Amino acid sequence: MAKRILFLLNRAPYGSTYALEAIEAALVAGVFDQEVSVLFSGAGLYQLLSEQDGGAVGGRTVGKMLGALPEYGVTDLFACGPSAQRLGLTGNDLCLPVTWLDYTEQKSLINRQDIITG
Amino acid sequence: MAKRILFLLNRAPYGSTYALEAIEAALVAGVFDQEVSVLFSGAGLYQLLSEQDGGAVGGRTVGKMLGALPEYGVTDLFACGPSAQRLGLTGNDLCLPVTWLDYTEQKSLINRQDIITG
Amino acid sequence: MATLHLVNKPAAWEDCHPLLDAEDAVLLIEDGTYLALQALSGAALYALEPDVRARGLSQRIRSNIQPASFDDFVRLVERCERVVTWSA
Amino acid sequence: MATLHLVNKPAAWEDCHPLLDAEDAVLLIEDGTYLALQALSGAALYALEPDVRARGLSQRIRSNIQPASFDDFVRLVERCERVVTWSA
Amino acid sequence: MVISIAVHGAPYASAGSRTALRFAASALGLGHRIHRVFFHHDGVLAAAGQGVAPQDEEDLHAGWVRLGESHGVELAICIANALKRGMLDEAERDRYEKDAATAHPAFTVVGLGQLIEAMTESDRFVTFAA
Amino acid sequence: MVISIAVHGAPYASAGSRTALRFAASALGLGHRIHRVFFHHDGVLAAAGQGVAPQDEEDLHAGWVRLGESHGVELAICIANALKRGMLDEAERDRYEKDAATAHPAFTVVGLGQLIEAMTESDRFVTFAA
Repeated sequence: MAKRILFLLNRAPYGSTYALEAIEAALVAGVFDQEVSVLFSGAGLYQLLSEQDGGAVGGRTVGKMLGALPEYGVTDLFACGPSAQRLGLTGNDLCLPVTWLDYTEQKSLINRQDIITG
Repeated sequence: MAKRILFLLNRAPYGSTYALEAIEAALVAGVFDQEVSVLFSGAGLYQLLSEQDGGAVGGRTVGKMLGALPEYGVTDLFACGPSAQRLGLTGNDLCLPVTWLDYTEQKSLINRQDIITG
Repeated sequence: MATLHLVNKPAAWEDCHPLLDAEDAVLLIEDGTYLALQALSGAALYALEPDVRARGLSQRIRSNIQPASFDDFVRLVERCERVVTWSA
Repeated sequence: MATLHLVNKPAAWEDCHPLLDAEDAVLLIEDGTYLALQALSGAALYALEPDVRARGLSQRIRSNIQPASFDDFVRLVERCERVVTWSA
Repeated sequence: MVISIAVHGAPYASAGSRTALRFAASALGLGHRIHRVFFHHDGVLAAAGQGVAPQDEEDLHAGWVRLGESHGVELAICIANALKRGMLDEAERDRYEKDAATAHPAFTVVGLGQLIEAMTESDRFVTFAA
Repeated sequence: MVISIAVHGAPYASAGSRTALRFAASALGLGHRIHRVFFHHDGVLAAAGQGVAPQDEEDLHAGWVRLGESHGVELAICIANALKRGMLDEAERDRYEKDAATAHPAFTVVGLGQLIEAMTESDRFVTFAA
């Protein structure tokens, strides 16, 4: 029986490799037959910024890695609307299409999950 | 020629060993013949809370380690007044006497230093 | 209880708080226990007792926050359907 | 210049900002470069260019913030009398 | 209940590794089964077999080893995260021609698939953040 | 100018180790002398000689070793912080009867006094936080 697994990504990329290593885990989750979704929240929204170039700091480009999520079967990509507003970001700033959720919608997303991790 | 060295301690104790390891460095600085001072700021003020018991999480008690600073010749202990106000702390909450500084006084403390580290 | 929220840093409260349901539980752990000095609300509130004691907070925590042992922590995990961890 | 302030996380601005002198310099590095999206003031403002570029901020940083190479970083350290590092 | 645990932080830079260890011990004491402890990110550093704990601080690494050995709990370190941080078992030491295995043998080096498997095979999954 | 540097963060959990390395290289290129790089807290993990960097990520450890060896820069790891994190040179390996030295020989294990000495002997001291 497939489990509903939510990856809650709320760390900025590049300042540490946490974001990158969490995305690797989400990609692997995608190839298992689970119902995987991702919620970008807080500084995690910066993972989605367009025009990233990880090579400038000697590593991979996080935005590009996120682009592989749909190929791995992870198509439910959500982002926290209030976080975006606080950071001054809109969908035009992002390198991937996401579904914006307000707090009520995020609560119901959380309440549908079996597992939530970061 | 003695240098003026300021340890800027702004991390909470116990959540990591950073605070403890920074205090060890300040103690060593005290035995060198330098002009060492310490400024507690932000969450670093929690290092000074009375009634700590590091044994409850398997380690040393940070407040007790700070008590050794004067024995090591580090007697200039300053704390950020606005931080205390923000955290709801007063001198009565602390295990050591400190000199409270407002922002203007902290600026002039910084401007007197040769070295500032954390 | 629906969801157990673990909060391990004060700054994480900002992200956690808007997503609390009334039937949820919050367990403050590690540096998150400093939040027990503040007026919090939104769910049943607990603070991990050894972390509270280490930091000198035992006499200082707000009365609406209940101390929890590690055994209590396990029981909260049993009783809730899922656990979400908030960090800075 | 008096003091060079290194800021490596957005949350550190809150601690750094009240202690800026007009003759100081601030260099935003690492995740601190996200602050370059905001209206900052208080000192001469720089942002480390490779960190800006990695994060996709090159076209987004405010006009009062100057990009700085690592060589510029070294020159700021030369010109200032001391360096203070602000982290979360 | 079947519980699995993720540990994200390094033993000293984060309190999470210790909190996770105490939680796991209590869960076992209350009759639950720990299916797997998955060490992710800097969490893999708990496996460091060469560490020398200070006399007045708890030896966390030893605590994990004891938990693994006395209760048969699987201590799994993420291979990708472990390799770049220099945590190698004997097989990886040989593969990469390094001079030493650094991970204590109580820990097993596994792929990220084992993180997902831990989620699917457990009733609860608890993440201890850095 | 004589510059010393403190590195507080682990290579992967913090960007500071890489920023410090690039800063040091630029300082040398501009004719300054680096008196000492002092690895403190999790910064000591930069010395890990068994690390295997991913192919698509820069090998920071190798970068530090190159800087030390090609420019004679002293790479000093704090003994107290290194021991508990399992970073041992050959002398500490023997003293604590461990099976392997984990710190690359380009790094020297020193006491905290060398941190203070670096401050007193340098014109500038730059801390790279975690």
